[in-house]
Amino acid sequence: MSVPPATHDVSVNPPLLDASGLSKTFGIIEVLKDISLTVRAGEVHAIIGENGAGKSTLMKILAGNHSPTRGEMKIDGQPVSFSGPVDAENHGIVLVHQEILLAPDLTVAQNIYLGREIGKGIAVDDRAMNEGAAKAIRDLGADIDPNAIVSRLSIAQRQLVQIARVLLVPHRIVIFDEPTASLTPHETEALLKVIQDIRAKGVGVLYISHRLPEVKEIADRVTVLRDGRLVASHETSELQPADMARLMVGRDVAKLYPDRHAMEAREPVLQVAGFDVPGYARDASFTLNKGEILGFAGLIGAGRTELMEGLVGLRPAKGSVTFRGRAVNFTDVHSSLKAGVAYLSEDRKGKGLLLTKDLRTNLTLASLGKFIRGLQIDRKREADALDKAIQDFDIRTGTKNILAGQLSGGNQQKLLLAKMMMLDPQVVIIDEPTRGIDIGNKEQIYKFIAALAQEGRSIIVVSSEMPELIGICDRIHVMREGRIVGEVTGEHMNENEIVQLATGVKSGVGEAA
Amino acid sequence: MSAATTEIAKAPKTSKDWDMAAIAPFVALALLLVLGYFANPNFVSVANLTNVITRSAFIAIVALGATYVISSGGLDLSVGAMVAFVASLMILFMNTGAVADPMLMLLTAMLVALVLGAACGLANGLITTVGKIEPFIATLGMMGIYRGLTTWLSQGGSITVRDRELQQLYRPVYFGDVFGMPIPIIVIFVTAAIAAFVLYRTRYGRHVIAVGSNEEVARYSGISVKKVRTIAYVIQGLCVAVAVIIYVPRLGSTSATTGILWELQAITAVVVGGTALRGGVGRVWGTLCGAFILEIVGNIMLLSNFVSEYLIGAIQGAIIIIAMLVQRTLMRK
Amino acid sequence: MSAATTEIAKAPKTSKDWDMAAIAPFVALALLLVLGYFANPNFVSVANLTNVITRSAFIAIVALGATYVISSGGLDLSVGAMVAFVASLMILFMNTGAVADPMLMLLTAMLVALVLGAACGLANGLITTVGKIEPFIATLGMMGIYRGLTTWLSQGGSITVRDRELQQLYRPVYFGDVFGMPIPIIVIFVTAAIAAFVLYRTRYGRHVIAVGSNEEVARYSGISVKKVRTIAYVIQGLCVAVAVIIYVPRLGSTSATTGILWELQAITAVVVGGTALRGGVGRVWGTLCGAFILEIVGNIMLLSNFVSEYLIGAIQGAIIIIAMLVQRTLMRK
Amino acid sequence: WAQEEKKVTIGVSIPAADHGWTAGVVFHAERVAKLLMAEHKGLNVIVKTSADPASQANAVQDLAVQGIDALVILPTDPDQLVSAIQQVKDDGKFVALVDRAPSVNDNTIRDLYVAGNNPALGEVAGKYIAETTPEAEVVIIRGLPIPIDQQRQDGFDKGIEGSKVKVLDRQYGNWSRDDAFRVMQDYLTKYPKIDVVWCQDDDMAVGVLEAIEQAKRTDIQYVVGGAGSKDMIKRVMDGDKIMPVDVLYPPAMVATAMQLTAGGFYDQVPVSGNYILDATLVTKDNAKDFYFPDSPF
Ligand SMILES: Nc1ncnc2c1ncn2[C@@H]1O[C@H](COP(=O)(O)OP(=O)(O)OP(=O)(O)O)[C@@H](O)[C@H]1O
Ligand SMILES: Nc1ncnc2c1ncn2[C@@H]1O[C@H](COP(=O)(O)OP(=O)(O)OP(=O)(O)O)[C@@H](O)[C@H]1O
Ligand SMILES: [Mg+2]
Ligand SMILES: [Mg+2]
Repeated sequence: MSVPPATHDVSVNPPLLDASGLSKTFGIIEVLKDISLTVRAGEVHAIIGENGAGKSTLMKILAGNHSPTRGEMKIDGQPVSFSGPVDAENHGIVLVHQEILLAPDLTVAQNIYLGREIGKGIAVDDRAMNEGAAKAIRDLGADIDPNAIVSRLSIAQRQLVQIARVLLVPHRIVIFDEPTASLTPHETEALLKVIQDIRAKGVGVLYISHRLPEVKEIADRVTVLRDGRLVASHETSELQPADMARLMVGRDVAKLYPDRHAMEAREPVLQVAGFDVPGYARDASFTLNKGEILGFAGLIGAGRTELMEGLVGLRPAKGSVTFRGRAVNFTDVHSSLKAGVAYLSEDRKGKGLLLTKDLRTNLTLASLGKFIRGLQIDRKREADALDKAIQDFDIRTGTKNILAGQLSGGNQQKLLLAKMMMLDPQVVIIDEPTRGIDIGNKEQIYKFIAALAQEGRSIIVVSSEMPELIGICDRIHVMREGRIVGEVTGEHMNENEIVQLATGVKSGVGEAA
Repeated sequence: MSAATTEIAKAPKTSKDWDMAAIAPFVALALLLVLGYFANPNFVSVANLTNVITRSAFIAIVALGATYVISSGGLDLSVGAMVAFVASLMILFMNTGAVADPMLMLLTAMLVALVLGAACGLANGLITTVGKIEPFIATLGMMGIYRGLTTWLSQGGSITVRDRELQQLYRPVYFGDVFGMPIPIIVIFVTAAIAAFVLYRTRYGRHVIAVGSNEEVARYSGISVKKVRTIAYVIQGLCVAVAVIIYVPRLGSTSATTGILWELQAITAVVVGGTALRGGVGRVWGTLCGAFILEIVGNIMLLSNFVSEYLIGAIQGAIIIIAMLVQRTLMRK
Repeated sequence: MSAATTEIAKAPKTSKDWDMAAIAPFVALALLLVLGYFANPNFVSVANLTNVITRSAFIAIVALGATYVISSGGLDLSVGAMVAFVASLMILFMNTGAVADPMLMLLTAMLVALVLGAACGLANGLITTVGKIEPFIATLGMMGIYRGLTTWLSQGGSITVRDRELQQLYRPVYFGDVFGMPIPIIVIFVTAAIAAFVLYRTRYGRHVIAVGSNEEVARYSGISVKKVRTIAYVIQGLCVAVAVIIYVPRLGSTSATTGILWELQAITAVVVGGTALRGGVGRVWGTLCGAFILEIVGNIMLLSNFVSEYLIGAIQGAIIIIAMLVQRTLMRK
Repeated sequence: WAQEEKKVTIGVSIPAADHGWTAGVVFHAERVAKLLMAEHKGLNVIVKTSADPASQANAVQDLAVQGIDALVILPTDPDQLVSAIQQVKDDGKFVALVDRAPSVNDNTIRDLYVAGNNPALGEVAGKYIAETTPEAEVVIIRGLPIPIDQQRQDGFDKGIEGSKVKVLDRQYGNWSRDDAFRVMQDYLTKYPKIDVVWCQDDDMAVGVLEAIEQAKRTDIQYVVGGAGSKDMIKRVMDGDKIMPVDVLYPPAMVATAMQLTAGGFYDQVPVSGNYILDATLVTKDNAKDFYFPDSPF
């Protein structure tokens, strides 16, 4: 990638923030244990760790969202304790949250200036704010209408708005909690440039990401958390991504992508022809074979999500769909699930899991029919199913009696996977399977996907991460502006080919292959 | 989506909190019983307590239905008017004398009430789900319709069971008892037990909670949100019908003013019982407790002679607010 | 060649949707005016329309306040009772004769009403925000309290302005006009203009929408959610006071039944006007439109000869539902 | 002397003060309760108000629990309270029924019946209008859709029977000043000529008069109210053209029933049977007999 590595030595710069002995307990669970950490001016300090390692919790403490159970923080050598996020902001510490925190009914500009509106007399100066917002977004290399209502934006766009909002606050330390999880390479690159710019101004940056090459590229220093403990902290130059992965997971992650057996006969399971999702996708045609993993690549807004949602009956759509030799028309999810086609949403929190309910309720929600004995739900069997799912999918949690929303992101994804697999579907459509997921978990999820294919199920993976598509898929369809513009297979399966198709530089190549 | 992500922050930190929320209404009830004793020792007499619980039957049973509607994320403001409407039609049916045998007539009339209740509930449900109108407004409109139709049926007057014999046969359904236990109390507890079973132990009940806590997640899990909500309204209608079935024998007559404000009382009972108005949580036994609390507050006020009758409404309002404050305080612990 | 360029193309679809939601109530109003003309040509006479708009003043002004409360994510069921309470106290104050000069007395009394309204709003606000009670229940309780106190103040009867001279001086505030424009209509539009300015153009208004849209986000943005909501209730209280100020000169008296069910009418006006009950959207002019629609529906019904007086309530309910359906259909286009 | 020692509890159940007339009822019940208790040392009078039939049924039960010897009840809706009253009666208590009678109104349900005369209230008004302005075009504002309102309407129709009085319209004003104002405004829009308004209640007359005054209409000759509120009686007394008469329906009837009931216990005069108070037509001549400036109504 194009961002140059840091050339100057920042380790001699004065520390802006000095945290020592930070611990945090929720109820009886100790999430952070004795963490000490320094952020220097002009330094990009990456924090990596598995899902649930406590990265976000640590960042929330530094930004005043949580108060630590133990430990202390110093800014410029002066001890501080924050009464809340606004207090931290006044000290110059700002946080880009992992979750999207925007008011859905307000416009982009209104959100960006929320709580610090520009005034003109007693009125607000919307013109000035629109201009400011447009500039802030342009600075991120994006193009979003400042007058657009946030609820109408895609997740990626919201993420950019959120970053723009935070960067407008006067800051000395900026914390990014997985800012790139839902961004495409293009946008990621623009963001990394912005980070280089702000660090050049002497701002300290704390950076969390599961994308280790990105970390290698941008960070001066890498700190690794595991199970709430700080296990290592090194100059980035001393580490390769593979070392980082090892430190995170505590074992070697030599091979991220599982081996795939070559497919024998091509037996079509799902045939889609001339499929339209009005407003999002036009004239989509493709075939999914038994035991195959089919990838869908494309830029954000290419309409992949909508195409899949249309296919399973979540959106109004029309076209011909043949499933296992029979023409089907899924008008609602119930019918597609029953037929054996399951869709896992990219929006885990909003559409995948009931965050305020426990794991058991979530696990069996889509497949309650299997747990009915007589008139009622057999809770014993539900509990057994949960035990089994925790085992099979390696869902890591201190206790089984927590709410789904209290699981870390990766574990939520595994729970969602487990929930849908309870239905024993023949076709599984997974949208962004590893968004925001650590490398260890990724490896496991890829293994599950491969195993599913091995069992003879057919998988569609929609992803914005090209390496993962290339790593696990047999074939990849590329979408652009609502259309399937090409297919890549075999030796054509490389990033260059996909990017060219996705951006329209090249069209139709490999379709015959 | 951002609404959902932030929800977690509000969620209880531990399961202990939930338990407190469940217990709080019962604590409030206990406190009220003590208060009642001091206001007037007659209060704790079996006769009085039986009276009070018996007459809380209407609100309690209607509120059981409201628990379903509310925990599925809906609201029904039409129930009071629906009581008047269904009761009027039931009496009119009895007055037709369509069935000769009184006993059979009574049973048929009850069936008619149940069918009517379910139909009214269905209408409410379809308007909010298929018509996609905010439940508050949709059911407010239906309230106007049911009440207007009742006024029209009664031609501005009241509708009374004409057949004395039938009325005498029917009376025990409200005034009678089984082994000393008044029938309405039995009906309350049987209805509540069924409601609790369906909500807590069946697939449909699980779906109600899922739809109420996050509609999208429910939809993506293959649950038909519209169907689940509509059925919740039908259940509400059936509960209204059950309330009507024990209401009619009590006064033997209805008018356009029957059941006025019962919707607000039912919703209050549900909320005082610990069910959140935003949906996703349903507490059947809490609702019962809430209904008892409401009735007992009125009863204490009547039995004690301290309060000017002009102020009863004010004190009642104050007690509800205090009860909710107590509940919140307990939950924060 | 950025990813964002493809998204822009779809953006316009977005703003159109919103415009329809804003326009829908006005379309409904226009349809109603046409309907009214066919029901009775007198309907469109200036005299009749002036009458109708003038008497919609109370609900319209109360509903403007409700727009704030609702778009900040709250609800206030106590406004009807609050009208009765504030009006009663205002008249009682006028009857004390504390100020000798009638004109000065009148102005002082108006000030008293505004202070009382604000105080009642503050009480509601604090109970829901600091007391953390669901607004539905908290304000239902307050409704009981305000109405109970009014009944007590009036000893069940009515409270009337005793000083004839004062009453005569005050009358024009309801019955008078400026260049042919009735004063209540002027008050409606001035209040609405202020309400629109504050909601759309000031920092506070922005915060109201943010709080209603997502409380958590507002909090992270350094907005005091409690303060914003409490102030919304105070604004509601002030609007109630303004309504009282033009209500009292009309009949010069109040009773415990003054303003009954106004809260439901105000909320209906707000929702018919396009404001969502879940909060985060506020449409000041839509609310006004909603209030006019409600009053006009009643007016048409009285002027036409088709509807039995028994059925008026039913038709009114049906029209509200149909209006909402029309609105939904328009918005989906 | 010995009789004065006798401990007696009288329960009085009346509607809540929801408009002027019921406020008058509450006022008189309270007033006489105090009077009677001062008069008889052993007497305890408990007055309870209720907003609707269901809660009044509850109130009656609650009074029974407190151990009453007699019940004086003015039911919100008699048919709906028959059962509750019957229970008290069946327990052998003395029952005095006031104002509103159920369809079955005999000794099986009550000992004493004191009532105004709802049909007569309508009839007197109707007769007056038929005699004074035989060809009048009348608009009517009704109360709430409950039976007593229906009785008054029927009485009115009987009163104008045979005359050329024409009823243009009847709409509900819910015994509320504000609603009556609204209905009257619309009547004025709808009918270019109205001779007489009958609104059967003095509370509603307040709203009607304001609406007429605002419209500056001169075609309306007069308004007939009802019940006899002090303000309207005063107008009649003062010879106000627009309010020439009022029809009496005194809220004090509850006081009469209470006094009769107490009398039964202490004066040993057997009381039972029907006491129907006339729906007297109040005119300028007799108005001062019915003017009580202290009443809230
Ligand atoms: N409010 C809470 N109550 C209880 N436990 C919590 C709470 N918030 C977080 N946790 C737990 O704390 C642990 C750390 O969570 P955190 O969100 O900090 O992880 P993370 O390192 O950011 O993971 P990810 O990479 O998935 O974002 C997890 O086990 C999580 O379940
Ligand atoms: N609720 C909505 N209303 C209107 N437009 C929407 C809505 N949700 C998403 N969009 C728009 O639809 C387009 C496609 O959405 P989306 O980003 O989900 O596509 P995608 O190809 O699945 O990309 P990715 O999943 O990588 O984000 C985007 O332009 C987005 O802004
Ligand atoms: Mg995290
Ligand atoms: Mg997508």
